[in-house]
Amino acid sequence: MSDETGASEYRSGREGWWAALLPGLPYLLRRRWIAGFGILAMAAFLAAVLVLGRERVFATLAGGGGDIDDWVAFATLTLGLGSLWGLSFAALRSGPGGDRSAAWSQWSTAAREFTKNRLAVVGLGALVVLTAVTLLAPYLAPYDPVHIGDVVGTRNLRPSLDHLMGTDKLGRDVFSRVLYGARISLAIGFTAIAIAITLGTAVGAAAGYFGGVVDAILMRIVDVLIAFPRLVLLIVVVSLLGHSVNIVIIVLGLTLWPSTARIVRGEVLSLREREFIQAARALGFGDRRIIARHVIPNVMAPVIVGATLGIGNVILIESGLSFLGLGVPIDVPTWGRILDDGRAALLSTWWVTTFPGLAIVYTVVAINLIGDGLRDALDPRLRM
Amino acid sequence: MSPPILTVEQLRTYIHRGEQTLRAVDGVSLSLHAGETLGIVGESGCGKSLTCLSIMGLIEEPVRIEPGSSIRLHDRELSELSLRELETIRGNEISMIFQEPMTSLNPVWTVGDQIAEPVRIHRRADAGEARARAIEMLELVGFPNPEERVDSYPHELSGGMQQRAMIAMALACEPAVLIADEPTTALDVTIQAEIIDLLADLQRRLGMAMIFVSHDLGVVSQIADRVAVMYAGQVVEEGDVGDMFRRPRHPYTEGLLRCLPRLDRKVARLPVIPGDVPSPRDWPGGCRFHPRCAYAWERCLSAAPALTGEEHLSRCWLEEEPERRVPSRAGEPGADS
Amino acid sequence: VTACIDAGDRSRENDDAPVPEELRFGGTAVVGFLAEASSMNEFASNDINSDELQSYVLFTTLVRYDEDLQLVPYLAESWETTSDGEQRTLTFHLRHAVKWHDGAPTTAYDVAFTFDRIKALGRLFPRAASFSNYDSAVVQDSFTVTFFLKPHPGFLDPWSFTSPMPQHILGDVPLAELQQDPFGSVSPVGNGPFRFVEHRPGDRWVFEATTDFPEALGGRPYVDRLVYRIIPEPTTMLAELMSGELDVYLGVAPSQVEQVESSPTARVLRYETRIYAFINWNARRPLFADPAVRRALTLGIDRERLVEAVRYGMGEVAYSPLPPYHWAHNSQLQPLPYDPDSARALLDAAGWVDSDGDGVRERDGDRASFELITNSNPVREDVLEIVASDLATVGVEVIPRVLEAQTLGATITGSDRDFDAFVLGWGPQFEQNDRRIFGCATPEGLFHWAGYCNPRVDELLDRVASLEDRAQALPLWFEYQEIIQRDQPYTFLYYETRAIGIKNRLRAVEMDVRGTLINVNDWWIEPGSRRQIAASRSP
Amino acid sequence: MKRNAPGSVEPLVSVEELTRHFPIKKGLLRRTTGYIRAVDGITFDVRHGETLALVGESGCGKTTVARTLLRLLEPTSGRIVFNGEDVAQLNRQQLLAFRRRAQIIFQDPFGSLNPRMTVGSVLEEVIRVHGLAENGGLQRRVTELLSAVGLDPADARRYPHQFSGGQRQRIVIARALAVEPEFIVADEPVSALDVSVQAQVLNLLADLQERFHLTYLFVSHDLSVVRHIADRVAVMYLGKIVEIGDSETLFENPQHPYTEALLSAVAVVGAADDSRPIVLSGELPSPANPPRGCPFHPRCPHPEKDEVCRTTPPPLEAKAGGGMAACHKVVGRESSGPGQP
Amino acid sequence: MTSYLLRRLLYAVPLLWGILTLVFFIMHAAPGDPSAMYLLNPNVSQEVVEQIRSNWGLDEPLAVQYWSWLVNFASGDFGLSLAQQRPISAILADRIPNTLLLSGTALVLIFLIGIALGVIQAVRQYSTLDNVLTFGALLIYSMPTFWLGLMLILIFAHLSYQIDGWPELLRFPASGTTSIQYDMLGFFGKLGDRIHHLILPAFALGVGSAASVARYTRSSMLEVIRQDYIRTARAKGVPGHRVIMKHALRNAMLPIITLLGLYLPFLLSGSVLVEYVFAWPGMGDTIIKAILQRDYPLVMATSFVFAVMVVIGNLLADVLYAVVDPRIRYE
Ligand SMILES: Nc1ncnc2c1ncn2[C@@H]1O[C@H](COP(=O)(O)OP(=O)(O)OP(=O)(O)O)[C@@H](O)[C@H]1O
Ligand SMILES: Nc1ncnc2c1ncn2[C@@H]1O[C@H](COP(=O)(O)OP(=O)(O)OP(=O)(O)O)[C@@H](O)[C@H]1O
Ligand SMILES: [Mg+2]
Ligand SMILES: [Mg+2]
Repeated sequence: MSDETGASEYRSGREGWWAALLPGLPYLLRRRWIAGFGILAMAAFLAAVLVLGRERVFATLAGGGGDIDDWVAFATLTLGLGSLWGLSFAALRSGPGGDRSAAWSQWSTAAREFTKNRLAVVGLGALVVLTAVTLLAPYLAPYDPVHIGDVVGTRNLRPSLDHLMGTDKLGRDVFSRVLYGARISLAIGFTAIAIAITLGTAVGAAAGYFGGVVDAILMRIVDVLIAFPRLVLLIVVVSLLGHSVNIVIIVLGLTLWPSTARIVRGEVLSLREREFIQAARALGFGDRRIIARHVIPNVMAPVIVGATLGIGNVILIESGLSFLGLGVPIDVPTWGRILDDGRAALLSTWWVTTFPGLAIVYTVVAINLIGDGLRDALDPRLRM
Repeated sequence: MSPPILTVEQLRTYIHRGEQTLRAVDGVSLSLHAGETLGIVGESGCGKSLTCLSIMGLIEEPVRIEPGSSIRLHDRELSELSLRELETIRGNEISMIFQEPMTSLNPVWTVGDQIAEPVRIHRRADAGEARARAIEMLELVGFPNPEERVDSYPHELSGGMQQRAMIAMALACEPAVLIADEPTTALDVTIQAEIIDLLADLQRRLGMAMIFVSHDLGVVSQIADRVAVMYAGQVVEEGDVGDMFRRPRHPYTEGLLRCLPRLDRKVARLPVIPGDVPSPRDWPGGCRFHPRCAYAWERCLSAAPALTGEEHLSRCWLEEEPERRVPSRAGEPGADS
Repeated sequence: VTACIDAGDRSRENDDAPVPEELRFGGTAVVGFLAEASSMNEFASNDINSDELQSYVLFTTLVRYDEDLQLVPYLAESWETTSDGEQRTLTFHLRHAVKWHDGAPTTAYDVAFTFDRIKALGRLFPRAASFSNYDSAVVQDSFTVTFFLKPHPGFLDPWSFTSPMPQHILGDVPLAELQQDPFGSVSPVGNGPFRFVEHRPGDRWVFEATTDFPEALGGRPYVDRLVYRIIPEPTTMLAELMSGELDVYLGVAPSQVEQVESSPTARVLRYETRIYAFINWNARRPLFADPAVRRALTLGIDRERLVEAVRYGMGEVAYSPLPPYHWAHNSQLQPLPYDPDSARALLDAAGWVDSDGDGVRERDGDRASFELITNSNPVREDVLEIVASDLATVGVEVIPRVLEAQTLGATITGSDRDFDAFVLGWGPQFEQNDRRIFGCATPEGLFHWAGYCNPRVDELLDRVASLEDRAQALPLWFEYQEIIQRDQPYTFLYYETRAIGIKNRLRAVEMDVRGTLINVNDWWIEPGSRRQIAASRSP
Repeated sequence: MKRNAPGSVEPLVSVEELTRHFPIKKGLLRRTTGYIRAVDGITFDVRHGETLALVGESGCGKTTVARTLLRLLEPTSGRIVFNGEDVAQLNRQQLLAFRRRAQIIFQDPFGSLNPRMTVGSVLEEVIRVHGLAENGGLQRRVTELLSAVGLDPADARRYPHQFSGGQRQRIVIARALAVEPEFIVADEPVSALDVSVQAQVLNLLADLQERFHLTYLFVSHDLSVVRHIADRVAVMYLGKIVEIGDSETLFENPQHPYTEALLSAVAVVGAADDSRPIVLSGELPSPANPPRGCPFHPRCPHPEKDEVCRTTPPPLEAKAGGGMAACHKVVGRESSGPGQP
Repeated sequence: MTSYLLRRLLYAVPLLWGILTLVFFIMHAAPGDPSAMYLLNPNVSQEVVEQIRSNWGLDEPLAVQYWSWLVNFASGDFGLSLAQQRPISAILADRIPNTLLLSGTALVLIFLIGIALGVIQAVRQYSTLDNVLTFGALLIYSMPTFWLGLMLILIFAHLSYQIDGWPELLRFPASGTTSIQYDMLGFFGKLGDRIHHLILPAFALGVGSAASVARYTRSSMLEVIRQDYIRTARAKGVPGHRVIMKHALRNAMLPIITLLGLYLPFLLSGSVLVEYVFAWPGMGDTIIKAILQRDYPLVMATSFVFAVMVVIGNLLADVLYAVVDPRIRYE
């Protein structure tokens, strides 16, 4: 299982420590082009943010902002640059693809498989960029995303250099809003899916493993929930509990788990007959141990793939909810919200609706590319 | 002896996976004469199936037949034919049956349709003729009431019957060569006996040549006229069946024969071939069998022997230095690990 | 496939050369609205769209308001009243020539039938309150009907929106099934300028001109067909207007107005409505109990800018519960100005000070922070955001929250009144009854959201409720408005002006505070640009 | 290393009239309309220290017997007595103790190991769950086990997919040994292995038996393997035992026509050319619908097959040739005479 | 098979009951009740609201309301829409055909286009065409349906009329099922008119799913191509295209058919937004309005229709499965 053989010529650290000063250079010297250029580009991007946004960075340091958002951004910036350099130094020290411990081999095989899929790597890159941009929003956003100024003079401006994506009907900069919106939209996507897969995996594993009555009851619940009009639930819960990001997350999480449960159950059913599970039972292991240690780790691959694809789905659903007026609070700029703001005037101020829509498409595409890549990388049939 | 129908020379079929090249079949030469059955034996992963598939031209990226290989059917060089031309030969002049009858039959078509298909393609028969031929073939392979069974789906048949249907399909166009890749491995012993019986019988009646692949030396010894033993992508020994099993020349064949538990006598402890079957990822250097060979000496580590001999060939330095046929390791044969 | 011809449509300069009357007949006018008109059954419908179609298209009302908001005869040729102090009679003389569309004449029996059913339905009739002072009806002859009622101001008003229903069709329907009769949606028969052709629920109502509609009531409409289409999405609606599928787009969103105006083939018509938008402060809450604080909040909101921002100027800053069209509207009052400094001063004086420097005032441990709610409606959502941003500058924190309409309704009318403040629009009837909102007699009343109570206001409102003489009532109304101005139970935001988009080929469209279809009889389409197929049907 | 099974001693496992049916559900209400009689009333003993082999064709119920013995499947009826205890009656605690004494090895060395756990952690987990070693002793025990099955202790850090089939089967054996059992059910442990490796594993099993005084129930369909390893052999057909006896006797002198056919069908290298296998006609009947009478009668090549075979199921009884068989046509031990078919 | 179908239908009864019961209680847990639609109407007085409440039985204990609903529902009486004052059966009769027309068209498009593209991609795996199609499908799949709908309107129903040289064929109406002059058209005119109105919404509704069907088909096809029986077919000398069309496609269809069952209800709910955007008078609009107006009986009925669609969808998938796969024979 040697690593890319082409790199082995550079095995010993021929180049000096200085090579790591330029982040990514050690990788480039080892002909690991994607990693090298990726790191280089990220570093360049962060450096540019540092230089262009220096005033706000100083403000953060001076404690003027004091906002947690600012600190998150600052941490992202420093940790980001730090880790990129760290990676480069590490690469320098270890030589190319230094032998990883055996415990890693599972994941590194998957990782290698994943990096072979170019589109998936592009998707991952796109998501990394998006995440970085999201976290750095306070330094990148040229305007305050929620502040309403002198509306009349500043509203509905076409995209221009001042306002890359124009302004909306209340004169807010769409670009800044889209940047900040990414945070909420992504947070909703990730958290809702986290809830859904936790619940879905637990239920699916229990149903599949225990079978019989447990299975029958749990699966009937799943059937009901899948055939249940989600809209009814959303409207009722949002009305009962009010619009808030947390509510939307919880409701989405709670409505999305049944499909995960079904997938997991199916996997567990076939897993249950696998001989290592039988062996675990013969060895007297308790059910909880078998489920936790032997069943669930082995169904994670499809769950992870499903979860990845699900994140995109959640982002889409959230935007649909906002469209129906059931989304997050109005003062929270999510993509769905921003998009909805421009809806009535779509034919004239097309930019307000179009750009957040494109942001959604960008993100969902990236996530799906990753999901497809993961599917291939984690599929044991494709591995020897 | 008349010229062989099928000649394989220096067949090398490699698998290109990223930067790796797996030399799964690495210089196999075989020849098959009319009416003859050539047995190929070898353990899992030694390249038996790939050899067969290469002959059929059924390999696909990332598996490739390397230049310099030659597969000749009568006088035609198969490895140079276009896909279109190959298609007219497959199932027509040369047919193949596979190990798993269950997965090798298309589950959504009736066996009749599947048997009739090569007839329709190669003989341009109409539906009625093809069906009649299918029934005829089913009868030939020993189906009870073939008129009815022609309309069954594969899952409605037992494993033995499925394999019979596969055979019927392969023989529908009366090919000159039949390649049977472990046709009985997935079957029970009693059924296996039936199928072998059937194949031997059909071969006699139809006069075709057959390559019979198996990892079971017993089975091969029953049906084959000549046997080629494969190890690590190469033929290591080839010869007449009786001769080979009575007097194996290659240490691998010898080891194989000795380590089989026997029905007719009981030994306290089985002699073993130490170590594991190597993987094509990294064949051992020198003689590929040397790490497991009881006789191996320096020469075996450094240089690869060639397949030598007249009627009975062997790929071993012992052919040149027969005096070394003395176990070199203490306690051999019989050591465990 | 598109049948409309926009080519010859050369906007308004043609107005100088009027098209001769006889050429105005023909064509199909398509009106688009965002919501469905639920029913043509007077007894069942309660939405404004159904009302308008009933009053101006399919049926005829006894009386109508004219441009000056004076009641004028319509189906009733004339009326007279008598009064003996306790009891009043009202006698209508109906026109003779008005026929139901199935040929039967419209008679006094129909009027009495309608009235009887309304009374019989009692509280099941959505507008039961309008007839609460009416006692009974007696048919004098086929075309004369007399009502007995208690004297009250605006006693004729109910007849301006209640159209008689055909007795010969609905007479046999049991009361319990009256509201669900297929008449409402499937087979209405009217007596108005248009007859019913088709209803595809959720999609369209189709009417065609009544050719023998009496001249006295306006005569045959110019257009042959009137189609009322339902298109819930504003963008879709606008696209349909621009492409010519629609002739009228009712309820153009403020942000769309400019685009319609800039179109060479369409124009915008703005008209005043009865609706005002306001913020209701829940005076039961400590923050809003003090009128000075409410005043400060009003002063802290830049309502001029608000109107400009959310309504693109379509509206006027409001200050009184009686909109400007109302005869008793007190135009001597001035809206409170935008004056954040005074607002801050008032808040300071009321004890609300920002002592911990977080930008939000507090008093006795309460923060000057509240939830401002509204229903999901793009314009009102904007209002929330602007109010929040304005009040932030005077040290009051506003948490905007949007509820779905029914939830909002349930929240603000619920007995525990669990809310801080909300933004809503309210469209009072011509006969205004503000006791429901500001009177303290019924604090648990449905509309008594504000929790406002002022004995003087009660007194004033009670008096005007029984005074028939406007001259006597006027000073009382004025005083009422002054008190409201001072106490600010609501912060009035604006009187709403609405816009409709009209294709230039459709002429003579008028709308005002009375509604959108008031002169639908007179609409006509330029002869050259009618939808082709319909054109062949002109007389 | 042939030991004569001490017949007098109390058997380690004794199985009485064991039956396991799988319901077939059909119809509108998913009523159970029939049963697959996977195991249909079988009785046998496994004696201390012996290897009893269970042979038979695919689907005859071997695996079901194996799993039921270890209570991985509940028996439909019948009794399994292990060391005097009824296995079906064990409570949780006793079951855990039972599992320390009886273990199972499966056929597929790929499927028997959790692909996500290193070999070391597989073994550690077993030892920990059963509290068989303290923290310090844990590593030592793992090393011991690995060397016992002929693996390098350094392999503990590797994952199953990094091993060959034979090595994996060794790991599986080590895992079973970890609880120090006295009884091991081996369900076709070598069927998936290459012949050259099969011999290694068979030798290993034999060595371990000697070293740890193990008792084996060895399931296989390969008669040569069975011949090599078993002290006694039970032949199953359609959920029933049709013949059971000492390995030697059974192979030299099979009593039941099915055993005979089975033996003749084995392809042996260098067998005489005239030793044609007895080709059975007809197909293996389904265990859902076994034939009436003798389950083997539709395929039976016995020349004297008659009405009795078709109607009356033959009992498993001692036969003159030694061992016990279920056949009407083979003469029983009491009625003397050679009685060879 | 019949018995199987019957059993499935029997099984559906408790499922539907479960769903509806859940809907019932969840709906009643929501703030407001049907009378709430009068709460913000200045024309309506308090007394009216109270009267209506008692008239509609809303002041009774929940259990009583539930029981009476259940009894009526079980006897096939959907009741009356409170908001529209019309029999619910009539409302459904108006709306369901429109929705079925839209969803059905979308479904057909989804499967025709999706499968065709998927097969092409699988056959040309890793070619430029495959990559372009894969990426394009992903792009479309990643668009929010309603956003796509709005964009389609912006381009094909708005800009198309503003731009002079735009081909007439690519101008579409933005809303509705038929034109104003529909009644006056001849048969083909009517047909054309309907198709013309159907194109944009069906496209908006279906194209995303078509993209995902294409993805599934592609991977299913690639999986099937690896199977032994495909090798068998090629060993018989079956030409390449015939291997794909005859041997691979039908097997590859099996997982796709399960999607069919999943898409039916999905389309139904997906159509909520699309119907709204394109003013398509179908179930979607009715469901939303009913929920928003707390029109309990109508919510129950629409949920019922929805759940029945799920059941039918699954059943349809199972039946088709059996049709395509002879191994599956339901008892
Ligand atoms: N399509 C393929 N892609 C990658 N590797 C392959 C492919 N086909 C065969 N191999 C590898 O090539 C080697 C030889 O395979 P082959 O199938 O010829 O072995 P075999 O002798 O037939 O073994 P068996 O007895 O298991 O059938 C094996 O290691 C196998 O894993
Ligand atoms: N869980 C189950 N449900 C239903 N039927 C089963 C189940 N397990 C086994 N069977 C059936 O019981 C019969 C006996 O199966 P078993 O696995 O015991 O056979 P076997 O002798 O081990 O076969 P093999 O040699 O193929 O492993 C078979 O017909 C099988 O189909
Ligand atoms: Mg093979
Ligand atoms: Mg088994």
